[in-house]
Amino acid sequence: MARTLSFTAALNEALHIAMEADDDVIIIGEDVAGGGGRKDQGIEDAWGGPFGATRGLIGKFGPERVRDTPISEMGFLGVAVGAAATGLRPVAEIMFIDFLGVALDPLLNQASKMRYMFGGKARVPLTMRTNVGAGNRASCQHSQALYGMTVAIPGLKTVIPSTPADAKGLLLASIRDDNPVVFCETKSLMNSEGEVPEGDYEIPLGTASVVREGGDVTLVGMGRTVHTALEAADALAEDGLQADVVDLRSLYPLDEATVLASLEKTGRLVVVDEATPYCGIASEIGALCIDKGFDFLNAPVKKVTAPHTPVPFSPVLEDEYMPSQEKIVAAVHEQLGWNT
Amino acid sequence: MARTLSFTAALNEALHIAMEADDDVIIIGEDVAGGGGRKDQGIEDAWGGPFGATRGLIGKFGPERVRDTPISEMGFLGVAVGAAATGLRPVAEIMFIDFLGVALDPLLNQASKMRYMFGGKARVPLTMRTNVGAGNRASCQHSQALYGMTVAIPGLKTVIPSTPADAKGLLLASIRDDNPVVFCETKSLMNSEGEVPEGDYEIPLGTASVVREGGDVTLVGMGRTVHTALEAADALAEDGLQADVVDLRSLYPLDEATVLASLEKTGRLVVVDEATPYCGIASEIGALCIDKGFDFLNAPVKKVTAPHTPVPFSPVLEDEYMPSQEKIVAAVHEQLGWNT
Amino acid sequence: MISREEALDVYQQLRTIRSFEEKLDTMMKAGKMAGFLHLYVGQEAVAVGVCSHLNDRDYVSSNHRGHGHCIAKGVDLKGMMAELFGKKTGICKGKGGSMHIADLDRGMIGANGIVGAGIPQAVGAALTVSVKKTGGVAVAFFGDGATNQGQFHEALNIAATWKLPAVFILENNGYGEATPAEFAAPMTDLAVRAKSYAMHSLVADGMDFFDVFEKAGEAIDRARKGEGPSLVECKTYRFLGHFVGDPIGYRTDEELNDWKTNRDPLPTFETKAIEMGLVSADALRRIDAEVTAEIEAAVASAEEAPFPSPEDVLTDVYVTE
Amino acid sequence: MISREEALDVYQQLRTIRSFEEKLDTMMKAGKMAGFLHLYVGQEAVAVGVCSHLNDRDYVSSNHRGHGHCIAKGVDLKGMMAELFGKKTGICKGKGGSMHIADLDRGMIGANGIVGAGIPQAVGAALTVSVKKTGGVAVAFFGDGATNQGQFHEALNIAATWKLPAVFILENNGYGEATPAEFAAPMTDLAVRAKSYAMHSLVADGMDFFDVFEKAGEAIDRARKGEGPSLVECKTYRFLGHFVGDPIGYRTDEELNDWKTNRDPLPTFETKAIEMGLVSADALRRIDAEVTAEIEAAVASAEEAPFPSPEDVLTDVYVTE
Ligand SMILES: Cc1ncc(C[n+]2csc(CCOP(=O)(O)OP(=O)(O)O)c2C)c(N)n1
Ligand SMILES: Cc1ncc(C[n+]2csc(CCOP(=O)(O)OP(=O)(O)O)c2C)c(N)n1
Ligand SMILES: [Mg+2]
Ligand SMILES: [Mg+2]
Repeated sequence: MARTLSFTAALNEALHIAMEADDDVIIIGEDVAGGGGRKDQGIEDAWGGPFGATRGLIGKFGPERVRDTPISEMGFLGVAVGAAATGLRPVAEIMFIDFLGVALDPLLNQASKMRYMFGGKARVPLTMRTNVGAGNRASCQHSQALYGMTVAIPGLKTVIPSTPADAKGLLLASIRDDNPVVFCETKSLMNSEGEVPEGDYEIPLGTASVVREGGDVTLVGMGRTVHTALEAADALAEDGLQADVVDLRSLYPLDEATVLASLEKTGRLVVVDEATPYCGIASEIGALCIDKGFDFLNAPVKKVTAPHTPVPFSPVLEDEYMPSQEKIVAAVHEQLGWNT
Repeated sequence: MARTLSFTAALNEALHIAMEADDDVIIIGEDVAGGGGRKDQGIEDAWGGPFGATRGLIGKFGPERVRDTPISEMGFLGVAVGAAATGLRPVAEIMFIDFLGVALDPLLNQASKMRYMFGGKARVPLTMRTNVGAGNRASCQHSQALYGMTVAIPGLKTVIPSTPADAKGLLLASIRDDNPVVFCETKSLMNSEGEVPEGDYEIPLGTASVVREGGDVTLVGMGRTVHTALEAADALAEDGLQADVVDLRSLYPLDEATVLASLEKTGRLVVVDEATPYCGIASEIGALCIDKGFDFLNAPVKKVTAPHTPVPFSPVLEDEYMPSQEKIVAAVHEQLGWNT
Repeated sequence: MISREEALDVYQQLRTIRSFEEKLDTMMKAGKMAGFLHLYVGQEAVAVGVCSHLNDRDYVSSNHRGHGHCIAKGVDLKGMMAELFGKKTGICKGKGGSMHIADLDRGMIGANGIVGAGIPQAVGAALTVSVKKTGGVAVAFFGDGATNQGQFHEALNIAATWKLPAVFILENNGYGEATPAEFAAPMTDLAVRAKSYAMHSLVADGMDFFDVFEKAGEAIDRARKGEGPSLVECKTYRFLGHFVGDPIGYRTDEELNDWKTNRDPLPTFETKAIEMGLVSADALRRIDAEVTAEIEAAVASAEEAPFPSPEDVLTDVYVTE
Repeated sequence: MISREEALDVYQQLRTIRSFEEKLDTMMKAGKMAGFLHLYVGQEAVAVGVCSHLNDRDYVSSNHRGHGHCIAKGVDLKGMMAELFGKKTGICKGKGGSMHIADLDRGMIGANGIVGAGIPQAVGAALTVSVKKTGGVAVAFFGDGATNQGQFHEALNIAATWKLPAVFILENNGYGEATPAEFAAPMTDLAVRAKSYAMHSLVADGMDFFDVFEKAGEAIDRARKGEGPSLVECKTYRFLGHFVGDPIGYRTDEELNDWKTNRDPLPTFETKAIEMGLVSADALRRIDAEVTAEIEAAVASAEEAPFPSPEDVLTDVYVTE
């Protein structure tokens, strides 16, 4: 049975299921309980995480397994790596992906490399939950979409759901994966709702999903931009153009086959990403198309991304900053030579 | 007059010139002097930097301007950012780019964003010198080529010279640039020698250089891989194929015009990078070609990069890990359909 | 001690910060503003007590809760208000917003959205004034939560090792977001952390302007004289939520009310300053009125000001000339 | 105190580390090996003094100077030697090299090329043993230089706040690469840094096995009993360069010779242990010979072992089953 749940509620449900099923799963991060140690004062989890995704866990699983941390991202992520390598299955929360600035090493030089540098003998089943993206007037240090950085690091997997149902299934799969996984939750989607199946299910990492079918152009999105792409597909349909919309879901491993199959069908591809343009997923998809999809291409691959600038604060600027339906439509028109 | 100098000596010369010309230039980093405070014991700069590039500076410019730091990368890079924003022109050394794991925030969230987030009113003339690349049996935490990460960050510039002469001219230009610049020095080139002009000169950031001319295929390299590409060009010449070899020199700003002009001429492009394959410069060049160079392309753009793995220690493995002349030649053959 | 004139000035600043923040709280809750606002209400005595010792050649770095530091360091109120409205006339052209207010001409080198990141930057400013021998000092403001960041540790160590003219103002308000300080460190008295760097430290009652003024004065004096950095822990409390919209719930009403009723820095200052014969209640009420008017004017001018144009998103990334 | 049998074991380990490292030094200088080698000669009493208290359910994290910690924690010598030769039979299949030796089955969770990075990992291991209630403890080894890293600070604070069974062994050898400790921090006695975390601390003579054994024993005991973490500063010295190939030059010969002549941990142990009637010189000489033979055998077997195949570069990145 599916119910309508918000993204946050779907994540919360996945965490409950994962902790119930496996005693080794623990949660650590800033304010994951929040005032969680003041049970004597009747305060259990005042916040339950900055977005509420960890609410109720401390009450059910206790303070041994749900730990508020000091504001020490590098430290507690390093702790999570050490715990993962020695038998726990930690879910660590880096509140905003921007904070990788103070927490990169445990991912870059530790979790990702342990298995390899120790000759295949380590397992680091760490999941790092983190919030990404712009659109909430949170300005440039709380709005980045830095998953390109984690995709670049061999040894990590990176996931970004676009719906509550996928969020639940992908989070369960991530927690149970024996590799370190960066799990990205999109800020502007946290309150959005969708049908979510009950019970325990996993969506395998590395599988994209075609969320709309159409033969004229492929729109590739991830997280929020799946929705922008769907809006653009509606607009394009009014022009008589049918778009395939591919939701990557997993950025590494990347489901190249699904992307290429769609490209083979349509001959045109626009990739939409709310990250900045250089050395990110959009460029990666472009490079994939030109390498393995060369024979399918009828038009240049277009990137619709944020500009190469920090995220501005002013609503007027931030709205302009985000990839929009209009920009996607314009890119498709450009591919078709409609506006030259 | 040009003389033959090593990479290290050319860098050293640039630092001497920059410090002499401008009192605001200061040097900070681990062991940039090394025992530099023991003048009383006759010890002035025992190391002069891990590779010797800062030798002689403390003797000439004093300990006020040449500062050994504690092993506190995030801290001293943050100090350098603060100093740059308030009127100094610091050259900070992060010994190996891998250490961005513990030093990213001052670049990611501070230096790069200050000008923008303060409404165009800040200048952050910071140069971060750092060592990149594999080939020296230094294993996976001292061998990465992470410049893709800094290219992705709006507000930064990223530079990587392939010859001692370029190293000197690019370093002088970087230090004098009013923006934060990540200056990458390739480990495996530090002892290589080349002609270096005397005196003070700058090579503007954002200009690639065509280091070999040929009409059949474009090989794009940077740092060490320029040399690998040149070797491959020699090998290709034996097959009767003439390669254009483009040395990017500056990764951001990227000299798109030079790359596209070469592609227009040759119709085929192979990009060679010693970094890992995803979300790096190689993919960026691919995405550039497919977007703005679509009409020029006669063949898929091929990436010759390191594999998506950490850098292995064993010499046998590390040699296999590195992009080689043979792999470049094979990629060109593949483009020509010679091996299908 | 301070003069009568200075006392009026101090009160004017305390009141400006308080009213500015309360106005923001109201407007935000009424849906008139967007963004992430961390208000300083309750902690005013710290910013004012410290900045009273500073002038334009001195630097201040701040954190996410930065409005008070900016106002006390003399950043233009209208420019700040317009910034918070995302207007083109904002002090940062609307590009930064609350967590990124800076005014380098005034020595305010930036609020900061990354906990702890402003601390090494203040040390960098101290390095600049030291190398350039300007006679200035640099002050970093940060919270109890920030003392658990690596950057706090690294920056204090560097400042102490290099004996730079830096002063570290630790505003211990007992919480980092929803987490009480005692769950983030094994003790709540944090001044002891200076010992790790053989650094001078002091503890001040952060609700009492006079105590902050004295302790910060000592620290700043030492720094100016070349005697090296100090850590000043100011015990304080924030009266509002962590950010506007915080459901709170992690602290009791009794705790809050105790601080508000008995230790509010404004009445505390007023009582003491009147007792000391420095000010009259009437003069303070006149200031109250002036401040209210000034803030209303700032709001009006911010509301009327134009938004940036969409194309402005692309400018100010690099120095291009 | 230790038994006679244990004393022989201790000496065997001290000697093994010493001879292993000296052999590497010779081979490296003769061009027989590649890589970056940071040797432990001079510091042996620390690793052995600490690890004598540990068993297989306990964890150790190490740093770039890790061979001694690995040997003392029982990692297979042949596997280590083969690793350093980059052979397929290496403990990490030749993929890690000197700075990445690990043996999770033995509780050695890794040498580490990033200064300070092993410290939170040991805290993570302490969290595991605490959540799983195995009765184990976790020990982090690191240098004086590492105490200036943010990760040191953050990790100690977390361990202390959560009262985890962790022990922090600070090997203060007076230098971080070429930079003397007193230019990297404003003081050279670093145990005081525990105070920032209300943490128990001890200082040991790192050249004296018996003193390290006693102090580390106290710290490990406390951890095992659930009394929380400790910081143990061991004053020590490295007899060789920072890495093989270091031109040194940053310290005087007198300084070096003083440590070597008067405080070498091997003769120090020998003298004391003989005085205490625990061992005879003869027995130790027999051990010397055995160790030499064992190391020669490890070298021979490493030299004969095959290199990995080039294709192996692609394996072991992800867990795939
Ligand atoms: C590196 C980093 N981690 C976490 C956050 C989220 N955050 C913002 S303010 C805050 C609490 C800061 O506490 P404290 O330093 O005591 O300052 P206060 O808010 O109490 O004034 C946190 C965790 C952040 N902005 N940056
Ligand atoms: C984060 C980081 N910074 C710098 C280095 C380079 N480095 C390797 S060892 C070392 C000195 C470490 O000093 P200490 O912790 O005292 O250990 P010791 O070498 O004296 O045993 C440095 C700076 C590194 N490996 N990692
Ligand atoms: Mg606080
Ligand atoms: Mg040391």
